[in-house]
Order: sequence, then C-alpha cells, then structure tokens
Amino acid sequence: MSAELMKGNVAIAEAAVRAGLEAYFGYPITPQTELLEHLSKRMVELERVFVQAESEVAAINMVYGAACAGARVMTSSSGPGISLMQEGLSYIAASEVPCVVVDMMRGGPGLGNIQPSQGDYFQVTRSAGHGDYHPIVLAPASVQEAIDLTFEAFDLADKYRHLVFVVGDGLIGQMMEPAVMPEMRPIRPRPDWAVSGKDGREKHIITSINLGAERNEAANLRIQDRIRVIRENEQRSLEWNIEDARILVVGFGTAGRVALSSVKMAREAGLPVGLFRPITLWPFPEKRLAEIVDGGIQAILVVEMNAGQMIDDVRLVVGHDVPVSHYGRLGGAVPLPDDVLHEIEKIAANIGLTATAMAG
Amino acid sequence: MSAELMKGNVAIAEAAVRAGLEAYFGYPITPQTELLEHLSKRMVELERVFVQAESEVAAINMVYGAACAGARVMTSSSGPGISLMQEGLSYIAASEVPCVVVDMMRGGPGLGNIQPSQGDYFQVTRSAGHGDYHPIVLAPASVQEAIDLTFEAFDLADKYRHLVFVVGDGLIGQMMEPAVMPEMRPIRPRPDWAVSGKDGREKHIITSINLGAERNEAANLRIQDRIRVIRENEQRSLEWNIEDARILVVGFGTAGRVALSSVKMAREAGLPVGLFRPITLWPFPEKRLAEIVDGGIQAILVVEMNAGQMIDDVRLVVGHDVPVSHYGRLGGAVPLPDDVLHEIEKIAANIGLTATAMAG
Amino acid sequence: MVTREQELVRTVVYKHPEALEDVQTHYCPGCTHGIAHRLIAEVVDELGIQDRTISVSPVGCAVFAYEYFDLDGVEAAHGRAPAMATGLKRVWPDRVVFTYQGDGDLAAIGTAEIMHAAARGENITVIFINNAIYGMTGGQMAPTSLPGQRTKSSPMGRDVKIAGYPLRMSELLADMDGAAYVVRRSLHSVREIRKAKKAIRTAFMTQISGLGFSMVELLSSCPTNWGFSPPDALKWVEENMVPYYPLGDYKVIEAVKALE
Amino acid sequence: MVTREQELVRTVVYKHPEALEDVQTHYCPGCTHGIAHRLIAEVVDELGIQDRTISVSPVGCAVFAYEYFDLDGVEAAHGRAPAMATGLKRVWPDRVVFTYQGDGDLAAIGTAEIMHAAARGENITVIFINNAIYGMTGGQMAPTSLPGQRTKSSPMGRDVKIAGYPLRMSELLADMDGAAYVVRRSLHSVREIRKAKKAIRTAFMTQISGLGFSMVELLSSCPTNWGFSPPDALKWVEENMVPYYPLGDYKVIEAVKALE
Amino acid sequence: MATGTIVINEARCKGCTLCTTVCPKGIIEMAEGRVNQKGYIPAVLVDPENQCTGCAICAVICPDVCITVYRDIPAAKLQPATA
Amino acid sequence: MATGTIVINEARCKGCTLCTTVCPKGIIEMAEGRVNQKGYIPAVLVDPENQCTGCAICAVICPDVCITVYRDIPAAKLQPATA
Amino acid sequence: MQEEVIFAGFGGQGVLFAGQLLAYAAMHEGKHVTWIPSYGPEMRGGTANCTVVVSDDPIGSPIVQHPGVAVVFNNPSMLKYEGLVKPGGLLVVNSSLVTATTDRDDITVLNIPATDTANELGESRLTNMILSGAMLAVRPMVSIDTLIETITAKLPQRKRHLLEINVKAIKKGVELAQQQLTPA
Amino acid sequence: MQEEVIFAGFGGQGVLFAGQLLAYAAMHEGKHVTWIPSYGPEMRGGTANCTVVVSDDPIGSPIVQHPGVAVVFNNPSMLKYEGLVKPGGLLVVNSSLVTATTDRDDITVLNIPATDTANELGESRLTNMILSGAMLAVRPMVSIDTLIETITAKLPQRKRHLLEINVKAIKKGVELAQQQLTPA
Ligand SMILES: Cc1ncc(C[n+]2csc(CCOP(=O)(O)OP(=O)(O)O)c2C)c(N)n1
Ligand SMILES: Cc1ncc(C[n+]2csc(CCOP(=O)(O)OP(=O)(O)O)c2C)c(N)n1
Ligand code: SF4
Ligand code: SF4
Ligand code: SF4
Ligand code: SF4
Ligand code: SF4
Ligand code: SF4
Ligand SMILES: [Mg+2]
Ligand SMILES: [Mg+2]
Repeated sequence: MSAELMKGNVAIAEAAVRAGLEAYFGYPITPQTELLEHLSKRMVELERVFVQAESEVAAINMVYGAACAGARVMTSSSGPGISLMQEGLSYIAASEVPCVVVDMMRGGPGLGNIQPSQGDYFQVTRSAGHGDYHPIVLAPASVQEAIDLTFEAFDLADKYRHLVFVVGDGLIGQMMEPAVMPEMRPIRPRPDWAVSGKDGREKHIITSINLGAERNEAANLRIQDRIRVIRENEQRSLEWNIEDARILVVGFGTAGRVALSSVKMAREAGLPVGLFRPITLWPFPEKRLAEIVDGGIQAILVVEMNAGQMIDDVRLVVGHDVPVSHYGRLGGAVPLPDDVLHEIEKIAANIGLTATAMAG
Repeated sequence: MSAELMKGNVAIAEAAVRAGLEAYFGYPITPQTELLEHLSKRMVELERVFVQAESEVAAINMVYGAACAGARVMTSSSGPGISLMQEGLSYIAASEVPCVVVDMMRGGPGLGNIQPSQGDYFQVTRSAGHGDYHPIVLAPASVQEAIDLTFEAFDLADKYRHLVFVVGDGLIGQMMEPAVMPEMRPIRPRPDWAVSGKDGREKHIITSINLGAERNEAANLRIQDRIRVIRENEQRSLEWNIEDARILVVGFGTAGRVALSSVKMAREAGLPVGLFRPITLWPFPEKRLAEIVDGGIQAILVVEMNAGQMIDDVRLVVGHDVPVSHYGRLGGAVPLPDDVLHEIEKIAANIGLTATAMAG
Repeated sequence: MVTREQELVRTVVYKHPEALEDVQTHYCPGCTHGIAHRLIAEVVDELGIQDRTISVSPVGCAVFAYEYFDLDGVEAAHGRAPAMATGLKRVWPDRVVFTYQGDGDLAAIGTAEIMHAAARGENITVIFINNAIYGMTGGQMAPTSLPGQRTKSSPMGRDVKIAGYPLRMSELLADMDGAAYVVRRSLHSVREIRKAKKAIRTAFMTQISGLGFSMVELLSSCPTNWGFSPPDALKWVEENMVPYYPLGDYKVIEAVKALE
Repeated sequence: MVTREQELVRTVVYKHPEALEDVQTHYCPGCTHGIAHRLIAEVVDELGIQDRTISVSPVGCAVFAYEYFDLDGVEAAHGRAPAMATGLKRVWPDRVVFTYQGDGDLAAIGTAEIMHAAARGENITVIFINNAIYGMTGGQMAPTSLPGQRTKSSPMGRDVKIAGYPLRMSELLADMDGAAYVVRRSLHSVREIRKAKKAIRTAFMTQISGLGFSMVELLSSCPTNWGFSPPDALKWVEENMVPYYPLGDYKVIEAVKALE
Repeated sequence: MATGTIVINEARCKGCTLCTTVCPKGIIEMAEGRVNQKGYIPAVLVDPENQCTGCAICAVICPDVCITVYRDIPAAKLQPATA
Repeated sequence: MATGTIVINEARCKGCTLCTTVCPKGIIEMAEGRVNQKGYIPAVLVDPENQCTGCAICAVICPDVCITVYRDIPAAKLQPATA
Repeated sequence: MQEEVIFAGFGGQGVLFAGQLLAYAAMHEGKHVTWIPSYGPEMRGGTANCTVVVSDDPIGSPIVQHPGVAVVFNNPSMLKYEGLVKPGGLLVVNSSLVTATTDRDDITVLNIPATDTANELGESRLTNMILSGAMLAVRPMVSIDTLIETITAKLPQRKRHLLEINVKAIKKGVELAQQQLTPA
Repeated sequence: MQEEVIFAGFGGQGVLFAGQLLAYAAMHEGKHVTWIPSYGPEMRGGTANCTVVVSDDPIGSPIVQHPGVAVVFNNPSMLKYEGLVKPGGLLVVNSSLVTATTDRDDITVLNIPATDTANELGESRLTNMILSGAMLAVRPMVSIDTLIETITAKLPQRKRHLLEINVKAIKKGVELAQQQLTPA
C-alpha cells in the first residue's frame, strides 16, 4: 500500500475498479479521456464491461440500463458531454437507481476550451436535468481525495439509490501526485430491487413516468424525503486555521487548494484568515459553515474558477450578516495564490484588520 | 384588434410569427405540441422556414445555425427536450447569437408526466448547459402575457445578442383565454454580424471555442459584462396590494396567478397580504423585491410548483432579515387558492397578525 | 356409435398468454400495438423464457408496455431504448432483453442508438412498430410518414421538398455487419400476423443463440391519428405502407437460417 | 532560332488557393486534413463562390477549419454540423453551405444528424474525413476503426465481439431517397487526390444546382495517432482502409450525372 | 368440419370490429344498443347454428386479447398416451 | 520534356516528407541539420540539373500548401490573343 | 360573480367544444373567462374534460377543485365529479348514459336524457348542446341568446346546415331543465 | 522548502518525462510533489510543457505563474518562460537549439548544449536527462543519486539497455553545469 505517482484521471478509474465497478460506458472528451482509456484496458483484462458508446447520450442511457440491472456502473465526461447527459441523468434520478458520474470540468460555455474550470457548479448541484432533485456531488482537491471519494461514491450511491457526481477539473484530472490506492474489493451482489428477469418473484419495473399529478407528486415527495436525509447526514468539508479566524476563505476543489497557499501566506503575514473547503457541493456543508461564521468571522471571500456560483450557497447560509465577496477566474483560468492573497489583503483593509494589529 | 379566445401554445406561436419569426425548428412534445403544429401550417403558408427536426438535439443546433445566419429563430419544448438542448444552448450563449426558446414545463424528473410544473426553474435560470451564463427568462401567467412577452422576447434577444427563454407550464400552454394579438411586423433585415458569405467584406466567423485560458476568460468576461447590464436594466415584476402589506406572497407564472386568488381572499378576510409576481425569472427582480420588503414586510411566502427553487432567489435578496417559507406542489400538481390561503393564515398567526386586528 | 376416442372434448385452443397481464390496455380501439404485444407474449410463453426476459419500453404510445407484459421491465428515455438495453444486456448476458419501439422513437430521435446497437452486434431483440406517425403526442409527422401523408405537423401532406423522404429502417440496419436478423412484417391481416409471430420467434431465438442483433419491423396502424376506422386503417397499411415498405427478410445470417 | 512565340515564360501553375488563408495550420506533419482543405479551397476558387460559401467546422482536429478557409464560417457542436448547416441553408437558400466532419463527429455522435440531413435531401455538401480514429482527443477508437485496429481505447485491437463492426457511412447514406450524390474517395496518392478533387467539385455543383444532399467521404490518414510516418500512414490507408471501405460512387442521381 | 366456439370478454372489448371483418363464418357482430362499462359497443358471437369452427382467426386479429377459442377435439387426440 | 521549378515555403513546411516520396524526378530532399522556426526539418528542392518538369505532383500531395510550382510555358500558349 | 363549470365525458362526446362555446359566449358578454382541458396521458382514448371559469373580475386560478357546476356525460365522469361539486352547486347529468345516482342533497341535480333526446333530434352529437342549454337554464352565467349567437358565429361553413338543429338542441335543453325544476 | 520547475519544449523532446522523473525522485525522498502538464489544445503537435512542484509541506497550487526554475528546450519556450522565472531563480537553456538570449541579471542562467551533447553520446533523446542533471547541480531539490535510482527503477525492461547511457547523460549534465558555474 505504498504511494504511487498517479494522474488524477487514471487514479479515479482505478479506484472505481477497486470499488467493484462492473460496467463503464463512456465517450472520449478532454480533459477526462485517460479515465476512459485506463478502463478500456483494465475492464477488459478483468472481464468486466467496457463500452465506448457512440455519444454521451448513449453512454448515460447505457449506464441507466446497467444501473437498473443493479450493477455498479459509472460514466465520465466534461462540460459538453455532461450537458448531453442531462435528460438521462434526470431519468436516473427519477428512477432511483444508483450510479456514479465523473465530471472533469473544462472552460465553457460552448466548446470553450479544455482548461480547468468550475463553471458547471450550478449544473451539477442545482439541476442536472429537468425536474426537482439534487445529485450528491463530491469535489476532491487532490489525487488522493479523488481516489477516496470515488471509492466511496459507489457506497453512497447504493445507500441512497441516488446519483453521485465526482467533480474535478482539468487540473485534478491531469495532475500527477503520490497517492495510495485502496485494496481491490470483490464485486458486490446485485441488489434485491434490480431488474433481472422475474424468476420466481413478482415482476420488477423501473420507470420514471408517473401519470397523474398525484402519483408523480408522491414520487417526488419520496425523492425529496431522501434528499432531506442526505442533506442532514452527508455534509462534508475540511477547514484550516479556523479557530481565531476573522476572514474566511471558501473554495472547493482546485480553487480551494490554491486558496490554501494564499491562506498560509496571509497567516505568515499575520492576518487571521482561515479556509473552508466544501467536499460535498451538494449537500452544501451549510451546518458547519454557519457554525464557523458564528465563531467570529467578519468577512468571507469565496474563490471559484467561475463567475460566482457557489457564492450563492455561501450567501444562503450567511444572509446579510457578514459581507461576502468573490474572486473568480473564468473560462479555464486558474487563480494564483498571490492574487487570492491580494484579495484577502483588500478585505482585511476594508474591515479594518491589519497584519500588525493582529499579529502576536 | 379585438380579443380572441386563444390557447396559450397557439397564441405564442402566432405572436412569434407576428414578431417576424423567420424560422422554427422543433420536435413534438406535450404540453407544447400545438405550438409546433400551428407553425407547421402558418410558416409554410407564409413561405417561411418550418422544419420538424429528428430530435431536440438537432432542433437546437438548427436554431444555432439559423441564428448565426442572423434570422429570427425559435424552438420550443418541455422538460426532457429542454434537457437534450443543454449543449446547444450553451454553444448559442457562448457564440452570442440571439434566439428564443419556449419551455412549457411539465412534471419531472425523468419522463414524469405532462401536467403543469415549474420544476425546471433552476435549469433555465441557473445553467441551461455547461459554463457560466444566464439566459433571459420571461414567465407569463396568462395567454395575453404569453403573447406580449413572446413578441418582446425577440427584441430582447436581438438587443443583447442573447438567449431568451419564454417559460410557461402545461396550464399556460393548454389554457384558452381571450387575448389580443399584435399586428404583423415585417421581417427585420439580417444583422451586420451575421454569417452570410463574405461578399465584399472581411470574413465573419461564429465560434464558441477559445483556446487558451486567457482568450476564453476574455470571452467570458464579455458575456458577464453583458449579463451585468441585463441584470441592471431588465428586471421586471408585477405586484398587487403591496402598499400596506405585512405578508408578501411571491410566485411566478401559474403559481403566481393562483396566489393572486388567495391574496384577494386573504384581503377579504382582512389580512394585510400582497403579491409579488416576477416576470423576469432571470434577471430576478431583486431590486423591486428588496424595496418592497424594506417597506414593512414581516414574512414572505413563496409559492411554486416545485420543491423550492425560486425561494433561493428570494432568500438571496432578503437574507435572514425576514422569515421566508415555501408552499410547493410537485410533479405536476397545481396549488389551489384555498391551500395557499391556508398557508397565508398560518404565517399570519405565526407573526401574530390576525385578520380582526388588522381589519379596518 | 361414438367410441370414447371419437368423443369430442371442448378444449381451449386459444387463450390469453401467460406473459401478458390480464388487464385492459390504454390503446385505442383497433390499434395494432395490442396485437404486437400479444405476439411477443405468445413467443415468450412458447420459448419458456418469461422468468429471464426483460422488456425495455419506449416513449410513445407503448410507454406502458411494461405494465402489460408480465415480465421484468424498464422504461427508457425517448429513442434510447437500444442504449438502455445495451446496458442491461452487457451486465446480464444470459437474460433475454428486448426493446419495443415506435417509429418516432427508433427512426427519429433514436437513430444513432439503433444504428450503433446494430453495428455493435448488440445481442438484443428489437420490435419496431412502424405506424408512420407519432401516436402518443397526437399525430405529428414521423420520419416514416409517407410522402403526401397528412398529419398534424404536415397539414398539407408531407412535402418531401421541405420534410424530406421517409427512412426505411430495415434496409438501413441490414447494412450493418453486426446485424444477424432484420426483417419487415405487417400486422394488417391474419396471414401477416401469423408471419409476424414467426419472425418474432426467430428474432428471440437469434438472441438466445447469441448470434447478435435482431429486429422485426412491424407495419402497424394508428386508426385514431390517421382518422380511419380500425378495418380501414388495416387496409391503409396494406395499400399504402406495404408498397413503400416492402415486406421481407433484409438480413438473415446463415446461423440464423439454421435456427428457422 | 527561337521565335517570340516559342520563347518560354516561367509561369505559376500551382499556387496557394485564394479561399485558403495564408497561415500555418495546427495539423500534424503529413496529416491529410491539410490536403482536404486545399482541395475544397481550390474548388471554391474554381467555381467562383468564395463570396457566398459558408463553412461549418466540426469538433475534431478540424475544429479550426474556419480559420483556414477564407470564407464565412461557423463552428458546430460535436456531430451536429449537419443540423447547423440545415439551419443556415434554410434561411440562406442561395448560399453554398458545406460541413467538414471527422468520422467520430459524423459516424458516432452525429449519426442521427447526418442520416436525417440526407433523408431530408438537405441541399448541403458534406466533406467527410474518415481517418478511422478520434484524432483530436488523442487516438481513441472511432466507429470506423478497423477490426483489430489498436487505438488508445482498444489497446488490444478493436474486438468486434465487444466493440462491434465499423459503419460504412457512404453505403448507408446512399440508401436515403434524399441523397443526390454520395461517393467515397481517398487521399492516399496523387492519383486519388485528383479524383477526390473532382468529386468535391461535383458535390458542390450538386448543391449549386439545387439537387439535394451531397457527400464526399475521403479516406484519410492520422500519422500521429496511428504511430506511422506520413508516407507509411498513406500506405496504411491504401492497404488497410481501401479494402474495407471500397472507393466508388454510391449514389449519383441522373441529374448529377448530367453535371459531371 | 371442425366445431368450436369462442367466448368474448365483453368488458375488455373495445368494439374495434376487427374480429367481425375476419371471421370466415361471419358470426361475430357488434352488440346493438349496448355499451360496456368503458362505453364501447362490444362484439358478440351470434352463432345459433353452431357454425363456429374454433379456427381462432378472430383471436389472432383481436388487439385486445378478448377472445378465448374452444375447439371440439376428439378425446383420442387430446390424451393419446392415456387413451 | 517540359521544364519548370518549385519554390518551397520552408517556414511553412512541416517536414512530413510526402513530397519527397512522390516527385517522379526524385529531386526533393529533406534539409540536413537544419530546422525551421517551428522545429521541423524542411523539404528542399535539389535540382542542379534542372530536372523539374513543373508537373506539380509534389504540390498535389503537400498537406501544408508549401509548394508553388512554375512551368516554362511557350509565350504563344500564354497569350494566344496578343501573340 | 364567478362561476366554475366542469364538462366531463368521453372523448368524442363534444365535451371540449361545449366548454369552448361557453367560453366564447362569456367573452362576447365581456366577461373574464378561462377554458382549460384536462389534457390527460399523452395518448388517445379515455375520458375528456375541461374546466371553464367565467368571472366579472380577472381570474386567478383557471383550475378548480370544487366547481360550482359539473356537467357529466357518462358514468366514469359521474363517479369522479359528483362528490366534488361545491355545496349549493349544480350537477347536470346525461341520464341517457349515466346509471349511477347521487344522494347529495346540498346541490341541485338535473337529470337530462340528453343522448336520447339528441337521437330523437336525429343527431347524437347534439348531446353537448342539450346539456349546455339545461345548465344555462339554471345558471345563466351567459344568456341563451348569446350562446346561440356564438354558435351561429362559430359554426364553420361546411356545418352551416347543422345550425338550426343545434339551436333546437340548446332550446330543448333549456326546456327539459325547466320542466324538471317546475314540477308539472 | 518549495521548488517549482517548469520543463518546456517540443512534444517528443522528453519534456514530460523529465518532469515525471523529477516528481518520482521527489516522492522517493518523501517530499510532497505535483506534476502537471500543460495539456494544450485537444490536438497534436505544438509545444509540450509541465510543471513540477516539490515541497516539504502539502502543496497548495500545482500550477505556478512565476517558477523558481525553468528548463527550456527550444526557442518558443525560451521566449515564453525567460521572463517568468522569479528573481533569484534559475533558467536552464538548451543552447543547442535556443538561439534567443536573455538579458536578465536577476536570475542564474545555465546554457547547456544539451542536444549536441546528447548527439555526441549517440542518442539525441538524452537531451532531457542532460538538462535535468544540470538543473539539479544548481538546485539540488532531489539528489542526483535519487534521480539515478529512480530512472533505474522506472526504465521499462525493453529499455534496460539504455540505462547506462541515461545515467551518463545525467552526470554529463551535472558536469556541464558545474563547469559553467565555476569559471575554469
Ligand atoms: C425527449 C423527448 N422528446 C419528445 C417527447 C414527446 N414524445 C412522446 S412520444 C413521442 C413520439 C411517439 O411516436 P412513436 O415513437 O412513433 O410511437 P407511437 O406513439 O406512434 O407508437 C414524442 C415525440 C418525449 N417524451 N421526450
Ligand atoms: C459532446 C462532446 N463530446 C466529446 C467531445 C470530445 N471530442 C472532441 S473531438 C472528438 C473526436 C474527434 O474525432 P473525429 O471526428 O474522427 O475527428 P478527427 O480529430 O479524427 O479529425 C471528441 C470525442 C466534445 N468536444 N464534445
Ligand atoms: S394513438 Fe394510434 S398508436 Fe397510439 S394507441 Fe391510439 S391508435 Fe394506437
Ligand atoms: S492527430 Fe491525426 S488527424 Fe489530427 S492533426 Fe494530427 S495527424 Fe491529423
Ligand atoms: S373461431 Fe373462427 S369461426 Fe369461430 S368466431 Fe372466431 S373466426 Fe369465426
Ligand atoms: S377484435 Fe377484440 S376488441 Fe375488437 S371488436 Fe372484436 S373482440 Fe372486441
Ligand atoms: S513539380 Fe514535379 S518534378 Fe518538379 S519537384 Fe514537383 S514533383 Fe518533382
Ligand atoms: S509535403 Fe509539404 S509539408 Fe511535407 S515535406 Fe514536402 S513541402 Fe514540407
Ligand atoms: Mg409511431
Ligand atoms: Mg477521425
């Protein structure tokens, strides 16, 4: 179990294999293609299912089929491909079948580019297709976290019979870092509810149509109940230098990781700054964030690789109680530690904090 | 210009024709099919372009092509079809070409049903595909409004070279009401920037790819600037009984319309209740809402045909200053005036307002 | 004198198949969807595969097919049944997986999925109901609507200059190397219905024998949206659809011939 | 003695076409995308249609084709170029609209769009670059990759049992009633390049004459992802692709023959 | 000539008339002045002369699987083993 | 035999060698020990004996449109009208 | 004044048209009005119904849970709507087809043998006009004259010849209702 | 201690591998490390570069704007990175191919004729190892021994025979750097 230098995309693929992935369906797109490529070799070696689909639309519907069969199943893509999956994702969510979708975000909108981005935060946390629901969204900031969260994503999907996203960006996908792989787990048995041929039991049907408002409202309420439980139980986050912080930096994934450098620099300069990094984007870790803010935070800086999306979730937690500002880089640009530090300093000046005043 | 009894879907289609629609591309889906059907006749009669596409994916990309050619163009769909259009919508937004998309929301997620719903509020206001942008979203609550807003949608699209949604629900689409149609406008000339063959000028290119983070960030900043202008200038809403209101009901489209009955009932019962109905869902009419709330609102009730989506926008405006509660019906169910009234009464009781206390 | 052997016993020679639920369908009077359902159920019964067969319903009038078959089943997104069936079949290779799809579903929005399922030689069976119309949404033009056919979205008749020409799916899919059995049958008469059943049986046998992709296209009627009585609708199939969509075997690989 | 008439004048007989920008492309050394670009530009020059031609670039290595053609142009979503071209052409019926698409773009994700553009007889021209691989994303299997072909996503060679069989798009599209001109050519030799140019000319003429859908499939090389030198890559086209994808005219309606 | 009969599940019948058009004996008719619970006029067997052969042609075309067909079969053929 | 020459745009050449494999006269070679600004070894015409016929075969295969081809054409043919 | 009417029956019984005619008539009288069908499953067959709201003021909700009036054309509609009519309301029953009965005593019930009467008039498709006339006799939310004017205006050219019989049907409906309410 | 190194050149010059080798070596020395390529356009050709960050502490940002070290293999990379190296930093130049020069006096510049030297060693693909050796001679973020151990461990079986010459190249790089820094 020693560390290996691994590329994020490959690490996620291998972690999925070790979590007992039975089937993968996907379509190439940068910056996640190595994930598909790794599985094209590994799954075939292990005599599991690998199909390169004719499109992302087909891929997500193959995932839907395999998920109905109760198999552990995954797909992966990026911006344009995830957009094409929206209808299928909505069907999957409505049908309450578990699956894992990896989204390595790239600069949008449109074809955009393939640089790292967090521009699809709204798409994954808010809608992921038509209708009322939220997928579970996990956001690693390192190759090791990518491995660990992917491995766990399958269990979460099973536990809640729900759609789980693992979202990264080009950096997480392309970066190599030392990381440790979990042991290979045996493939779990197919669950009871699966569609498998009605051998000796009542027939099983998996469908997302519910004619009549009453029936569909009931189905929706069931989903909403589950979502409420998830929201209650699965909020996760990490934090640094929170105790005496007056300024809180909030960022996820790569942006959060970059911000950590800035926070350390600010601390060295004597500024009372802490970092809050959501691991679950949905459910957003609102409980912990509220606690931290109550502990004496005077200003919040949200750092994202987008025009301001997660900031809504932060503002929904803190309301007008604390000023919340945003530092965003767009379309594939990655914030630099110095620039984030600069923003922190501006905020410190605004709220009358000076490094000297607080140092010591 | 006398009133005619018209079905919402047909009214929208005819309003688009009168606004100078040059081309329509679409795919049938309930509850908006009459719109396509009307145009299959009208457009051909007028020797304009009508194509029933092979799918919503194809339809939105045909729209994209015609929009690049500078034509006034439209498509229409509902939940599953709108999901399939997400990639194309993102390309259109990135390319800064104008077009109008009609979404008659139905009960989701998945195939759901065809009953009226507002479950795709997040999808249209927040993401509409990958990447950072918001379409302009107009939400009529009557056939007349549907006509007027559709007619105007094309001008807004032109003005900002932006994507404009007209969103309704099954009720708006299926309902007949007396309404007045605007006069037929001539087809406007194709704009200068259009792709048309480089006859005697520099070539025109319309693309959404911007390799290199810098270029794509610049393109994104241009979009964000435009979005900021739209947000500043285009917020619209309607209101009833606001002056002395202590409780504010907020709802759009059909939910807002139903809530109006409840507000009237509450007023008759002596409760100081007002109604705020956003017409633009994006930009959300935050300025006017903030003013109204500042005017003495003690509690807000958001009524939606979903599990709570627009409520986020309301809470982003009011923060923790005023309690905000939600009454939602899901999956195709429509709130009833009595039920909304009941919610109003509960809130009144909670904040210590009684009908008698306030009456007179 | 009647001997015991000559004595006649009144015996059920045709009854409701096991694999079909004993419920009323939502189909319109005289709609051939009902016939197609029955044939599939009869074949499932005869092959004894009720316990290991999985149906994939489309979006279209047959969206509730899963309610009528007494089989495990799923309901796919519009046009994506072949992709969903691929997912099911790959992880359950020893089950029998079939899709049931309309012409809007299969020949419009689902064109890519059906073509690639066939190209992959996906070992599934497709029952393709071609009624030259979008039934469920109320009678709009399908890719298979005939030139000149009046529909709700081609009110003056399908104008091939604007709306193009119908797709002949059996012919197209037969071109795929992965396709093992692709035939077109019709449901417009008792004789053709009997042939259709035989083809459905062969298609299922193709799958059970692991020979690859199989499809039976069934020319069908939609009395409601065509605006004909059920008998006239069947006549319309015979007189208008059959000439445009010739019945026949478009692809039968040798190994399948051996099954027949 | 040399008369004035016999005097030899050094004259340009081949130079960079007008309709091609004078810039360096991003294509790899020896990639035949460059050849295809040149042929199109030459045809546009010869037909004198530079001022009224609109290109539709794909997502694929040719994503920047619009930068290289000195033509108005747009860039489509992956696989949707035929739909986008439909939108353009319908509102500019007197312009010349062509798409330029790779095999991933046209034969995988864009299958439905190309089939239906052909079925509609959409009056556009499609230049289809079949290089049996996904070039842009770094060499994954395309629907057109040959059986046994090693790619980044079929590292042990395309196994038809798992990944199915290649699609022959010209053959399929020729089946469409709306298709007027569908041919396959190759870029692997000077001789074939010359034939390809002629076909491209005919395809554009088909459109200009309003005869319907036209497509030229061009067998092409991807030296980078195949891992061959440019000359070896052309040899691979000749020796491996041509046998699988026979060159020839798959659909030439009479009216087009009259043009040739 | 074989003999038999049919039983039509009238509640399930949608009155499409298809069976009436195919019966070689012309012995299926639509009920008169009577609708079933769903409002359809059901088909009925009118076979006073026992003309039905149990050929099942009507059942083959019935889209609603309403028809059960009986044929009178020699006992010998039915139970060849025990005969 | 016709005569002519070619000019290779070396800056644009990507050194793919295709032209060298098709020239019927074998007079195009890859430069030695020299790379252009983009790092490619360019093709060069090595035609001391003026063998080039201006046949343009090299230009037909060049994917980067680097080759301009000249042919020596009788003035008569060039300007038939004014001759 | 606000009246809410549900028309309910089989597809093909002219249910939706009856509603539209009422809506047009109300519009012509300058009233606010909405008409909305219950657009059931995305498929054929089954029941059809529509709701018409007629009001002096702008209409909030176009759909209603407890209508003031229900006009039921067949048994399934009777079973569904009989209990939903609000107290004091009106239930108009096509007694030719509806065999079910109601025991509510808080509403007015009109039993109109509309289909039989229509058949007597020689055209079973007049059922809807007879029921409309009967309904308006009790709840004159629009005048009978307006209804007749409206149908005169709306009947397409090729159905012109049916105008007279339609008018007759409406009047017959009024008559049947009046007979029933005024014990002979 | 945190060092950031950018390796930049053409695809095919072993740029990405040089970075990975450094990253492996750092990992073996128990350091925190990230390697990230600049994965340019979704297409072939053009330049290739990667960034390696080696640190004693967890690494915040895997990408850096102003690297402490830039190793440039060709002219375009020289033009791009020469100005970005942070003051006090190191610029290692493959002087065999790079003709551009720098006039910065706030950084250390090593001009290593790596491609020529590699050709002398009989294998032009050793350019990257020579430059790596030179870089480490000045910035010993990992020891030369670790680098050699790492390449020994990483070289696949079929390239075993190249091990010796790779080691030689690394050492040659060290030597060239030392020569240049210690004026003879
Ligand atoms: C993505 C999407 N687009 C459109 C629809 C609406 N829709 C439902 S069924 C159907 C067509 C059905 O026609 P067909 O497949 O021919 O089946 P039929 O009803 O004729 O049996 C359409 C367009 C939908 N549900 N989802
Ligand atoms: C929706 C979507 N899916 C996937 C991609 C990634 N992608 C870009 S190009 C390409 C394939 C290109 O292959 P081909 O069409 O054969 O063109 P080539 O590069 O070989 O010329 C893919 C899969 C994308 N940009 N968008
Ligand atoms: S609409 Fe047509 S296809 Fe659908 S059930 Fe009715 S008759 Fe059958
Ligand atoms: S990757 Fe292949 S197709 Fe793309 S430019 Fe390079 S050689 Fe050409
Ligand atoms: S079984 Fe044959 S004879 Fe008897 S009713 Fe049916 S079709 Fe007629
Ligand atoms: S075929 Fe069946 S449904 Fe139709 S009338 Fe006869 S019994 Fe009734
Ligand atoms: S023009 Fe002909 S002879 Fe001259 S270099 Fe080119 S190929 Fe060779
Ligand atoms: S064919 Fe063109 S690019 Fe290739 S080597 Fe010759 S001149 Fe250079
Ligand atoms: Mg159909
Ligand atoms: Mg390709």
